[in-house]
Amino acid sequence: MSAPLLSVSGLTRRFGGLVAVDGVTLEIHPGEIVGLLGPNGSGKTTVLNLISGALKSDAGSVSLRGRALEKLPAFKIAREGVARTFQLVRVLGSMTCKENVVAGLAFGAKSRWGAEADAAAENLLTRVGLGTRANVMTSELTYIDQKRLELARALAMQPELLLLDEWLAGLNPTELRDGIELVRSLRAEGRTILMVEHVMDAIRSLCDRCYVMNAGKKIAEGTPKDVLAHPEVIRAYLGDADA
Amino acid sequence: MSARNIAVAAALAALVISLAFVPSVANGYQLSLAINIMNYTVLATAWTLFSGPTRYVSLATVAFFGIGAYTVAVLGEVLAWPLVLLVAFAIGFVLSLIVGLSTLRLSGVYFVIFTFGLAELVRQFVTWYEVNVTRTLGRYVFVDITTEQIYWQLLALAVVVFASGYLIQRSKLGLALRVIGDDEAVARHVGINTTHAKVVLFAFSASFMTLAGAVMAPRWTYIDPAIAFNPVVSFQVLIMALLGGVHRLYGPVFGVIPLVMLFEVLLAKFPNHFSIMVGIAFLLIVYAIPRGIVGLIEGAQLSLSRMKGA
Amino acid sequence: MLEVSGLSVAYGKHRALDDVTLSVAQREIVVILGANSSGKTSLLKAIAGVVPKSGARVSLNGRDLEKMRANDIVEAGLALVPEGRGIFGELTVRENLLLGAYAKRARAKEKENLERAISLFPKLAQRMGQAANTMSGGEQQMVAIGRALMSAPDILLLDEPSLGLAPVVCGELFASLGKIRDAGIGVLLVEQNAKRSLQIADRGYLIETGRITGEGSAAQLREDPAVQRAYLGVA
Amino acid sequence: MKFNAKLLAGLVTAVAIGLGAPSLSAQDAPKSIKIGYAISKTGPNAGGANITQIPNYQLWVQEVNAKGGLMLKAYGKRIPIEVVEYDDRSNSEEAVRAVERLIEQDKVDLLFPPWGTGINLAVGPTFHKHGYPQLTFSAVTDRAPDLAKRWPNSFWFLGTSKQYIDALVDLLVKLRKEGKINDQIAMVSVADGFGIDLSKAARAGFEKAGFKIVFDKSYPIGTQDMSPIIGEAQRSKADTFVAFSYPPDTVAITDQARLTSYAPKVMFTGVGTGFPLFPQRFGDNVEGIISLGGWSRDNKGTMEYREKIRKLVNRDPDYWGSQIGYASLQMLEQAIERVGKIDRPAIIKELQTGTFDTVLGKIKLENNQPKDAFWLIGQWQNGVFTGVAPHRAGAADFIVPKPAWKK
Amino acid sequence: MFTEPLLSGITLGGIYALIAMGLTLQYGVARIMNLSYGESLVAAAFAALWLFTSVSVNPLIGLFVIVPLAGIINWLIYRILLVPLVKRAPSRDALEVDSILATFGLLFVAQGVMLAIFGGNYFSYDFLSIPVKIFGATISASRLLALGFAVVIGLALYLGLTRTRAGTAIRAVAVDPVSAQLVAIDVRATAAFAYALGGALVAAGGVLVSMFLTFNANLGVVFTMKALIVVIMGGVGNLLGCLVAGLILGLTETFVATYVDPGLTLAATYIIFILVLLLRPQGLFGTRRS
Repeated sequence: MSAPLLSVSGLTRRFGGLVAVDGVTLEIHPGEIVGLLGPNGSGKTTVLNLISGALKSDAGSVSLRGRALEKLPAFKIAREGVARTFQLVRVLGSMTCKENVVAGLAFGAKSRWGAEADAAAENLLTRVGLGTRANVMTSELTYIDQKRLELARALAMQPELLLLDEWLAGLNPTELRDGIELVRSLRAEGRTILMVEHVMDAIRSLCDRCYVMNAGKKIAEGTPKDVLAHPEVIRAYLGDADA
Repeated sequence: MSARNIAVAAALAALVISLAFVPSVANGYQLSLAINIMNYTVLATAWTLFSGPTRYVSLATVAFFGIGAYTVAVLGEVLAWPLVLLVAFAIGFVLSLIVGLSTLRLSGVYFVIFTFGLAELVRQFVTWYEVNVTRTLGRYVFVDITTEQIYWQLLALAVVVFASGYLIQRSKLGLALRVIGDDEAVARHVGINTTHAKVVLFAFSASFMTLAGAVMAPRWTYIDPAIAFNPVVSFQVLIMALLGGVHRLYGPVFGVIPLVMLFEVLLAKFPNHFSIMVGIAFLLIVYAIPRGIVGLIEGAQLSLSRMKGA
Repeated sequence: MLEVSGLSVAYGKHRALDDVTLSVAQREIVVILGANSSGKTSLLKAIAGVVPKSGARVSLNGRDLEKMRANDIVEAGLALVPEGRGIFGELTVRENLLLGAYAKRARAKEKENLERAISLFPKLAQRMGQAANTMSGGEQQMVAIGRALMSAPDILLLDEPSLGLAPVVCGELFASLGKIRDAGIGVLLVEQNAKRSLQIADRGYLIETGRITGEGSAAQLREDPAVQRAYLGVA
Repeated sequence: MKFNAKLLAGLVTAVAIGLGAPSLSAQDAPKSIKIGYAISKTGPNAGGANITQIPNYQLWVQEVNAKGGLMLKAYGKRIPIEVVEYDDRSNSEEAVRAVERLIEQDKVDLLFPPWGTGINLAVGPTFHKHGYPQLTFSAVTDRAPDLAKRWPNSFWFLGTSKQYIDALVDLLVKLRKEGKINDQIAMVSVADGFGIDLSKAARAGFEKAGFKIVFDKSYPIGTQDMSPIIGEAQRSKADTFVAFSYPPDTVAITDQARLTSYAPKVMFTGVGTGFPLFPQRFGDNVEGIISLGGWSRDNKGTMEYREKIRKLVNRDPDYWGSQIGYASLQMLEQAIERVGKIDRPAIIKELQTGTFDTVLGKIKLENNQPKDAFWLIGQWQNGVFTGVAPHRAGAADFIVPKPAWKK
Repeated sequence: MFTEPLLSGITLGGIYALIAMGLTLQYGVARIMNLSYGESLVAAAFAALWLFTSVSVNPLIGLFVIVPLAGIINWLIYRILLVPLVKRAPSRDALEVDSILATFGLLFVAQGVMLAIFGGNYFSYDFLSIPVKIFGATISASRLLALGFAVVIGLALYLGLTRTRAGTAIRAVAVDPVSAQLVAIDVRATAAFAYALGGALVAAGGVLVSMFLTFNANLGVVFTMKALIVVIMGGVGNLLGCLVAGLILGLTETFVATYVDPGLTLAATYIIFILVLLLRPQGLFGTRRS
């Protein structure tokens, strides 16, 4: 097996008395789509925030191709090649779709600007299915289109690692199908993705491997099929009827 | 460059050229009024350069403006005029870098009052220095700069401010600031060094204010801290910018002109009740034009185009 | 009896809830099941008047609630324990609880209700003077529920009360919900812990992407493969 | 410089009729003489402007118009005065613009000056450029002689700080010689143009006369808690206490001194000591306190003037600048009437050279400043702020030591 | 020697705290950044002056007239002028900007009305300006009285906010207005009440300081800024913060004046203010806003 792209080890973060992330260790190899699962409040989003630098960890290490990330500010981590989307979709409200994507193009490690960036932005918008909406203000977009746009912005950074935080949540069945297709097409391009997700159908059809967290700790890892059949995982999701 | 852009550029050039001829047609008072409008245009636009995209509300305008004026008071008779302006710009730039680096942790009203405190602190220090070191308070500025020259310098400065604003808006820095204004977390995650971007812009904005103060100083013959660091200037700039609209570079102009005119009319019509009238006018503006005049215009345009489209 | 019909909620262009109809009677626990982002939280907030709703009819014991402001809805007898608890972190536990009895309907029985809340959560008795944000998650949840009970509600809405709680604490919490029902209060519970909540619930609704896609008695739902599918996808 | 169009037309007519023809006729007379002023009605300067300056303007205009206006010989009739006024909001830039507006837009015939040293200096170039006489009576600056040279249209009625300090020093030297005070002085000043200018002059003057300044500090404008300052002064053991202060601080200093029973033998306080507010606030306790300005007790004109101001604005004028201001307006009136028309260069010339009857007596200016026309130092004596220095006819005896505070 | 600046510093600080307490309520609870705050103070001072000089009502009795009246006026201002802004503001920040603009207009109106009535003159009257000796230091009875009131009002406010149902509700609104409605608190009515209470408090401050300060119609801004600095330094909405920040500023002023240079008092207070903010951006007792 190739050297891991991302390795996280012993990652820990406390909020007051609560240990939100407790010694989490995981690895992602190039070209993999890895799912990060777990019930609400289990610490998945916190893990993403720690990797992307939105939060600082109390202990543990994060490295991308061997470069340590855990001490870097978020913007440097972004330039190192980690892009993300947000749990609650965050598009830039005062701008057009194209400008949103240009924002992703302009500041990364492989910064693009001017006509080049405009062309690239239009390509990316087409890529996510927003080709005709380049000059539309983001406030005019539907929910799914905002999610597409956010993905385009993240892709614009040409990330080595893409973090998707419940990117498929809240979509209706048709939209969900489109969304899954879109992520699947990213895999075809050889992207490496870590996705926090609740939509299990998507996990089953997209992920190579999964990690499952509960109460801040990693409780299982393996293929989607295996982990979703894991008794502890089922208990974490559906609850323990006997306790 | 499209035909439309060329037309706009030509119109702007024509506007600047015709503005340059104002002193030859205006009488002293009208020129004075033009100077006032120009001065506040520079200040409010410079203010908007930073505060518009970042949404940091600054009351430090007069700190920089006053420093510019004081630079002239100290060096006006010692150095050649262009050098004086250069020094003023440099002082403003360095000071604002320091201030910018130290204040960006503050948010909301904490930043507002901090900047107010900063302006007052500068004023107190200048006062103390003058009183205890130079033993004079109030300096006489006898520089051979005519009113016309002041006007032209302000016009040039305004052109520079607008041009910088335009270039910044079209630059990566400008985009970075708009991203920061919309969502700072997103900004960081697309690789923007938010601190760097904000500080650089703050320094530019402040240096323009400093220059405006330097250019204006020869107007008054006599400068003391109460005159140079008059907090009313900061408030007026803030209000004008907000009234005009801070989401467009040209927005503040739409606040400056009507407010300067309003002040003139009220001062003449109600010399004894100026405060009340200004206050009432102000409240009316706040309630009737919540999004600034540019917002009003754009809203009207939008509904017009919707009507046409329908 | 809480009756909701035709409730929709939209945030901008995003429709979070679409034409939801449900009811909760006194002395019953009704659970809303569904995956994340399916609109459960919006449903509770809309009923409690915290977010605007459109086209709904909401009534409590025959009184219309849909035009009321959130504080009046509490006065009418409906209390919400929001997701994330919504307690006043800088205030003490006692203050939080007593604020629960701010509603005029509850002032006369303040003492009684306080005793009841403490008997339900005896742990709180020793923590009365402590600032609420210094307590553990489970204790904070107790404060939140205790506070809601202090308003002497007819209907109690709970949004993910087990979130972030250790299993043992979770067990205590669910046990207390049973006691609350037995005291004559109707409980509308949003919960992702499907098994456990179906164990104590009388009835339930399944909600997916803003629509109700199933309902039935707790027993029926326990056996319903759709529930498992909603959480874990198609096996 | 622009000519009055009517005046020009009149001149042309006169020339056309024939050389040596009689001057302008009554038909050519303007309907009114427009006088404009911009003054601080709001902002930090409003307090001073309201006491010293605005009532004078109102009184003078009222009196002149009651007579039917100013007598202009050129037209052979009295022409009433019309007033245009603006608020400069205590802001130099506003003041400059307002003055320009008065000249260019409102085309006023004459201007009254604004209030305060800074603003009078700010508008100086504009007055000068358009050739309007500027009769300032609320500016104290050591640059006054230079300024009068630079701007010959400007008149500096309130004098230089050195003049006041010289008078004060003379007084103190005399007291020291008589053994009534020691040679130590405690001095504080407000950190603003006025306080700094005077304290600077005083430092030089006191030291030259052999006094020791044992306490010498300035405080920021707006300071109202004077306990540290008075405490220090009290501990200094100086017999003379001098404060170059503004009205609110003058009150605060006096109040604090009274509270702590700090009774220096000579107590000098700054602006505001001569304001009606001062005796109102401190009653009999003002006795013996000295300050800038002062009135002659036996001058009938002075007392009449006070009555007139009382009637107009329902309070006393101040005992420093008010009267001087009124005198300057009387001089202006006489200068205009002597010239007989609104010919500003001629009026300026007349002001520079003529001798005038005023409430202060006969005044002739030297280098655009009055000399020995008014009291520089006054002392509260029996309810009147009485002139005591410089030493000249009518000077009251100086009361020393200052009587103890009454509770 | 040492007790004197200490005592006058405490007195001054107490007065600063007194002046700022109303603002911390108005801003902390009602979220109104009230720039016309100082005008309320000056108006109350004028009212006290008028009562004292024209009707011979002693300012301490005047308090009982002026304070409730100020409360009512401020309540009306909130209900009539500010509620429309509260309703239209999409977020807290938007309300802050709107309230800055609106109260800026209000500032001018209030100042203009006072100018029209009283002119720009300075006013000062003599009440209880009698020396009191404490620990060898002399201080005026009126200032001491103001300090006393600051303590009493501060204590009463503290007890009121912590020991009564209405007070706890006010704090709840300050902490979390969204949750407050879930316990049947009418947030808008509570905010109006807090705003009115803040107005009443500043009026009390105005009456008390009128006994020893010389004031005129233009002085409001000075008090607004002083109060803002105290509130921001102490942490918005925190009474204890108000008291501590007020005392720090008061003591700084008198100690710098006594031991360093009276000319540096204001510079020193601004330096302390700025340092506090740089080290604790949320103020001494503030809690960080997420």
